[in-house]
Amino acid sequence: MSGSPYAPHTDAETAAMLETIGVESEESLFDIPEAVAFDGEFGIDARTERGIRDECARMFARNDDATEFLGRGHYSHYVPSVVDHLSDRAEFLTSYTQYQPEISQGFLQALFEYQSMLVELTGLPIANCSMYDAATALSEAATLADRVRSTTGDVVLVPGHLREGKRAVLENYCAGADLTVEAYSMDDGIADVDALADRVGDDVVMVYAENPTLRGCIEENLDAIGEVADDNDALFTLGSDVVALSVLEEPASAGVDVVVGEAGALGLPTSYGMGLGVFACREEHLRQVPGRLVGASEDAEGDRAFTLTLQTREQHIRKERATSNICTNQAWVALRAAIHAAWLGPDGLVDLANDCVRDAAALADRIDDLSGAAAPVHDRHHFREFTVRTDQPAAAVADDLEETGFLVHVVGEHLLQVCVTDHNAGRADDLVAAFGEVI
Amino acid sequence: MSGSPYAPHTDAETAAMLETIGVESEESLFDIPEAVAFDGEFGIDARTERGIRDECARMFARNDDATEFLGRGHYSHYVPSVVDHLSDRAEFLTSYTQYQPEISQGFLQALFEYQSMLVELTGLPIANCSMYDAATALSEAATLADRVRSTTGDVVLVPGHLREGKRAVLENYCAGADLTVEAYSMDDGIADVDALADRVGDDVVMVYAENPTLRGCIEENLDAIGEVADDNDALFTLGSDVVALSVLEEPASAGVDVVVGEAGALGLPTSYGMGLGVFACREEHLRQVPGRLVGASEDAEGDRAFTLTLQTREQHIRKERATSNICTNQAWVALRAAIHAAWLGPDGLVDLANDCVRDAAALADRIDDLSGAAAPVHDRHHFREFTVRTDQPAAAVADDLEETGFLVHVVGEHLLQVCVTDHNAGRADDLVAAFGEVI
Amino acid sequence: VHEPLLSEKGEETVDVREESPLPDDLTREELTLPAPSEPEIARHYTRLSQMNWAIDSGPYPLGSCTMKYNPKFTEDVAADPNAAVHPDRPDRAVQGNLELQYRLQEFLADVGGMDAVTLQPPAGAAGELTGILIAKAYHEHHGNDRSEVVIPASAHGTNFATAATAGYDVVELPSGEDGRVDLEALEAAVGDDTAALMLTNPNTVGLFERDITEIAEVVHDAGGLLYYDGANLNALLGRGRPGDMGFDVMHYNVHKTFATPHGGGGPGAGPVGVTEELAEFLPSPRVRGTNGEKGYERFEPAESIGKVHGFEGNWLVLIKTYAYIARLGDEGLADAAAKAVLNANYLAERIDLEVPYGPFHHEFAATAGERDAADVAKRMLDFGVHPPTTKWPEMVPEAMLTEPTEIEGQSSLDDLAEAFDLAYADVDEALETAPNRTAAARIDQVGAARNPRLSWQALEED
Amino acid sequence: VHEPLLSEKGEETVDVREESPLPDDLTREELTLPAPSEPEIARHYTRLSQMNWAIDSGPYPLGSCTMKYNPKFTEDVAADPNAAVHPDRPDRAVQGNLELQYRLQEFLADVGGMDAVTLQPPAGAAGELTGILIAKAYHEHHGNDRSEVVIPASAHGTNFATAATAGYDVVELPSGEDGRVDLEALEAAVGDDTAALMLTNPNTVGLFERDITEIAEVVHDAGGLLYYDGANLNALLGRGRPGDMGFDVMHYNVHKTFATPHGGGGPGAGPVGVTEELAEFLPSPRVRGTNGEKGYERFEPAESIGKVHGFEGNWLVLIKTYAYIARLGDEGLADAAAKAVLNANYLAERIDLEVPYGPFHHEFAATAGERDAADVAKRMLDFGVHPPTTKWPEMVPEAMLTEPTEIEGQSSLDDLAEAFDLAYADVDEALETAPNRTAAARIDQVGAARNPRLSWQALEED
Repeated sequence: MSGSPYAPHTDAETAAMLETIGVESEESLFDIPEAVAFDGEFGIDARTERGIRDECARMFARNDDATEFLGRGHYSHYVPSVVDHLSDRAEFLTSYTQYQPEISQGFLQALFEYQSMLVELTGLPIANCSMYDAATALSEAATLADRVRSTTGDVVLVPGHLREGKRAVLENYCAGADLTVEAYSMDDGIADVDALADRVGDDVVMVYAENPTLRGCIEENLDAIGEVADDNDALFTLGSDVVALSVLEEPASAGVDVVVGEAGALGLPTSYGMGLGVFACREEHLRQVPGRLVGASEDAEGDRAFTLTLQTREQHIRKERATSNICTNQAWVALRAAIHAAWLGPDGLVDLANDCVRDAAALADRIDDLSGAAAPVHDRHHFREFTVRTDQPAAAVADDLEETGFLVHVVGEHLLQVCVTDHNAGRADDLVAAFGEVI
Repeated sequence: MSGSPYAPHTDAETAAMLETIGVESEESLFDIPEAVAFDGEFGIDARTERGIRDECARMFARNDDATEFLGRGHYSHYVPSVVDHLSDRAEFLTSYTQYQPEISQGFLQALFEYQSMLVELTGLPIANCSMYDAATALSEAATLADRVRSTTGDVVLVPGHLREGKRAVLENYCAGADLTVEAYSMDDGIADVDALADRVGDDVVMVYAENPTLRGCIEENLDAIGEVADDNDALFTLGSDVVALSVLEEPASAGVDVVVGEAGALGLPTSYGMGLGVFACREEHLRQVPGRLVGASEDAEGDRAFTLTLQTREQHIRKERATSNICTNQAWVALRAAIHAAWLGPDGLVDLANDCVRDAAALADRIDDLSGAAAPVHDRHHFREFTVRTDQPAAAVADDLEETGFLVHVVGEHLLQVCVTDHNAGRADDLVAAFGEVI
Repeated sequence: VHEPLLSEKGEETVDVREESPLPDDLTREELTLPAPSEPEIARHYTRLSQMNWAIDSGPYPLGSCTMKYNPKFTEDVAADPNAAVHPDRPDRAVQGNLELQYRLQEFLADVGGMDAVTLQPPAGAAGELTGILIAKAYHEHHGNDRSEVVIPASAHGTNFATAATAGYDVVELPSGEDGRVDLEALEAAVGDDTAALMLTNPNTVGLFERDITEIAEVVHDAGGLLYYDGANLNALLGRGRPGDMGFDVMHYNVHKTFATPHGGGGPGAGPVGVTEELAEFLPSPRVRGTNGEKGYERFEPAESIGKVHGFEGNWLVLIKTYAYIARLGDEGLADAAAKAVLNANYLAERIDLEVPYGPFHHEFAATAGERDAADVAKRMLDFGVHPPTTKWPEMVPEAMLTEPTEIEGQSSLDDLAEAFDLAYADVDEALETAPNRTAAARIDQVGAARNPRLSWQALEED
Repeated sequence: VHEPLLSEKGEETVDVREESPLPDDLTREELTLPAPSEPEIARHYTRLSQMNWAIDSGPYPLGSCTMKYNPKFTEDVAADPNAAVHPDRPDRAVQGNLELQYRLQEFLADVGGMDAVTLQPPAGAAGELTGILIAKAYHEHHGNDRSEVVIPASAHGTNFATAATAGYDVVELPSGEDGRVDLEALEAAVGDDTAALMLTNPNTVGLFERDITEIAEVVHDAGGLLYYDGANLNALLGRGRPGDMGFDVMHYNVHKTFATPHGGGGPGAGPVGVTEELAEFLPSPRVRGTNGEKGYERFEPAESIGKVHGFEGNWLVLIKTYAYIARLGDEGLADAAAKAVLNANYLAERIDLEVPYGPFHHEFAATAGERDAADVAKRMLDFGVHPPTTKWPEMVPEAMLTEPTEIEGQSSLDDLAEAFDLAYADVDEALETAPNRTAAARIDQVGAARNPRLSWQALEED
């Protein structure tokens, strides 16, 4: 096996093709000056298919076999088999962007349906068909704010509890737009609205809030935050996720202008942080939306048909004046999320979300019963996760828990964070027991 | 969730449907007398999809994590991913028998191609599109012999080395046809042709041989066996498998009338004995073939099209005069074998088969070098497997090997059998080392 | 829509002897087969698949075939590499598989009202043969030499073929006027030579044999055994159990009742259940709990008929069976039967075709009357559904045996009814030239049988 | 062929507050969404899939998109449950993932001739942004305030948008007469304000920038950095490395060059490689071997630009990338490039359309001349292939940018050529009304944009 296993050419075929072209060899087709030609080897040994499967299986087996009670922005729930089986169909998986809609109706309709689900979940009339993840979606909201807000301001206000990595991404996008990121303070796990109101002024182009917050608290002041933003002509952007949106206050009714966040909590297994960025907004910002949009139209026979639309916003047409540089996105993940949502149905989604509230409360209660730990630290309603105050140093407690096979976040000197979902709820008893042992 | 998760009926829909029918309840549609109605419970608790996946994963994890050097009729080789991905396409997997060929051209063509591959491998012009496994295929060959041979005989001659389970199946089918099964003796792992010639007479309807034999020996006397059978008007049936057939003497040229055996060595992983029975034969027996046949024809537009054919042989038309009672078969496994064979191509198939010869010889040599063991026991060429004579009791040696994580067959008081394929060849060194330790 | 044969995309010939480590007289000279690249393989089979109807395409109401949705998760369960082991492992090294086998035996015994179960038969017909061989062994064990098996005329062809394979003479029992077994005819048919009566219940037009208690009495009084053909068990789940009705032995079609995929014709599995009295005749090995320790072991029943499959049957199918039953549980199984019966009755009510017998359960045989049922079926293809089984059973003239199963909803059944009615009402010419909207037009099946070309080699010779 | 929307198959409304453990003011009132059964879901998406072209359907020669076959086994490798872990695991609990990340960084560095690699960018455009942010950080670190990025007119739209996103002014460089960079124009364009030149090589019509050494000199002399857009790297594998040509920073499109599936538009991944000099600016974290012990650890580069993705990027895609590169190895990678170039040249030779520039490598821009390239493309759909990219780049009038990749064989290329020629030679009317043989006829894209209806809710309001 000396060539690519996926190039079908026999030697005879190659020779015939070279003859047709009128050259002697494949080499002579390359127009690369000697000085910069590469004639070395990478040193990469070809493996067999089986060899790679074994090799990677051995590698991944080196990850500890631990039960994760981890969240803080990367969440997943049980993904039904039907999601894999349908999204893995080659017509979906091995297709590309729908530049020729006449032979791409299947994926276009699936993305149109995904957009529609997001419209229902957010209450906003426009949803695109994906961003990379929550962090980049938030960043694109900031640049949108910069484009659409008449205010002279350049400040993006974010919650004091904001995942560091998300802020780092936001800052990278903001720098290019000459925006600066500033945090507002929190009040026991949720936004301190008074402090926020004091801070917001002409210099603020966007107010960002999260629901639930990074600490797992359900935000109680959405409407108030919306009013503060609106009063100051700042864009109000909310970060959430598709499961939380199934039961929490509808963003549109709280005055939210843009919803960003994660839809990868549906359709994706835990995947080392890989995500599916949500981007939904009000009608008035339609022509400023980043990313792809699928619209309904008609074909020449008068039948309903779908197509990518408003492409003049995009980089391949508008170049440096595009609403974003995004091209390749997370379309296939959106397909998976849509299948998962369809499988759950509204009943299943609401049940799943209610469990996120109940299981977190129950687990916090039980940890609270242990001496040496208090939970939840914040006197709020929680979604999936909550913080725990430990008498002992949190890092030491986490290390000890890891020894017994459980992983939790360390978020302060005496502060842990615990996330419970359908993946690990069955091990909650064992976690409590382990906590009892180590604190 | 009180009903079937796969029945879509809402309560309102059920009510509307009952009204259309004009009955009050689902119960009233059942016409089962009280006396035999079941109103109890099975006691089976419904699980969630996830619950069953976890439960079964836990169950299967109870199988020892051992390296198998096992063969003796159930063989497998590395199955490339493309086999799973293509055969799992719902249009294949969730379809049924091609009673309506106009909307079943895909599977029909795939089976036609499978038949064609078997024709090439056996050299015989007719191959059906599957039997259950090698044992039932052999049994069907015996009943075919009974139907087509004018001899008054009722004896089916089989090799002295024949897997017990295969013989047990054969005897069950033979009993119904008033045939009796009798073994001929072996000569150092292959057929004793002289003894066979002495035995064959008017009373024999079929002579069965295997290549390779149960002991893994390559049969050296195929032509001679064929002559003996032919001289006595007995059907000559050969058992083999698709990988062996890629390099071993072509059955048709050795005078074989029927080839049976396993095609599951391609396309199927090791699967606890699940198989794919081969059935190929001469043109003259076409109308006596058991099972399904796909033929080429034309549609009304004059285009080539495929269809099930010669169905008058089958049970749904011919009833008790059918050539077999088989209905549901192994069609999907045949599809998998065909994909696997296409992926290997003739080069890959021959390479794989040559490895089966070389690896067995090499491993036997190395075991032979150990004191306390002799291999191969038979002075023959081997395919995949061979026997080992141990000074110590074989069962004790096998037990000790099992302790170290290796499984081999015990086939005699001081006799082990070892099968080496691409699955375990990488562990051959370790097996030899373990052998060295325990003998 | 036409996809070339793999052979037409290019074959390669390998000189086998050049590289072979074997002497020439033990090897073939050469091997000629297609040698497509992996991308070509992917495209070939992807295109072929798109030319094939399946349950995931739409309604597939083949009467007697029980084409249900095959839950995807069962595929994932069966793909567990830990379950992919060799059948010759010693018991202690294969406790996981034995446990699943044991549990599935128990599930099936519960569902059928039977005492003992074997999982070995690899298909329904193999299950039938197993059951009849058990009956035969039972009679022989008790010194009875019985030569006949009685089978209703409306039974599946496999019943007849199975009895013949087992060496029995078949006594065909004509249907009674109501479409069921006629007790008087039965009494006339059974006697000292009767080894067994094979019965499908509900029968092949969906009618429950109301006189089942009397039928059992007649057969048992004559010293015969009562065999239950499990093809229609989906209608009875949670409502009736063969064991409670007097059946002595039965098979289960797991690819029908328990939704394992039909795979274009197989593999399925045909486990067999028997009463305590017959348990000692079951195939070998069976699986039981070990005494004392927590574990499982194989054992050979005392008077075992031996084997009906080289190893343990269609293992991958059995895993899916277990997963399906565990998913549904008591209530799900009972609801599947209820909805299957509801759907059949609703659909029959909605179509213009007459349905001569009733009350039927999970399936019904409509009659195409003056029409040719096969033509009506071909025309139905043009309306985007798979037609029912045609021209069988013969007790209904121009029968269209229809089994929608529980997985169709009301609107899907309405679509199906519309296809029935449109095709049935169409003009003769349209029927005779149908289908017209499918990838292939009507295929010449007579010509295929007259001039059999069963391989690409045969096509090349043409 | 028409499949109803999920919403048209029946929606359900749930009263959220009824069951919620939360106070009413924190919850929404109700949620209305489709509630299909699993069989309905399976059919819906199976049918939708059948209405969609893919690489497994046939040729997909979209220029600049590198639509190769996606090896199936890479999916299985990525599906390993042991790899499905949370990104916040401490290093010691996630050694397997770190090892793969480390090895893939090394593979990519080798292939690109770069010294250090980050895997974090989740797409090609994200890789561009990462690279330009690194350039920016580099200049800032050295106290230089540079405001411009120079980009050839023929470059991908993402280059322009990326530069703007990073806050740079774009200086567009017109193409030279030979379709390549004009050195004089370049010299005129670069200067003290030049942060970087972004270059695609071979460029977007497949031409290698022969003067690359001089180009690098001009840019470096001006104090700028040279950025390599990896979209066309497939043409160079084993023949040339950006690092050897003077590029300072580059991104890799793994879904192009390394055959991870395009997934209907994504996810892809856009790792970035840099020279030693720029390594300290790479995003955080990177992965390295631990000192002493055999293991791996994450670390933050000294002057890191921070992050460009919330976590570790598109992990599942990165696994497939590793598997693909390991499968091909040195010789396979070099052969992929050779066959990709062979195929493009063969196809160009076979078609009737003129190809204005050359010698091209893995792709070429034919011109439809007097024809409308988009119409010719629509007509090609009728001949069963996917057409090339149309009307871009603008340097070729009515361009049809064609990239067959290495996976097509001669007969497949011949089919493609025939489709080109038939469409190109067709009458105007046929072109304007094409396609006619596809599931949907030509779709009104202008109307879609004029009256945007982007959800089923919008359709219902209509």
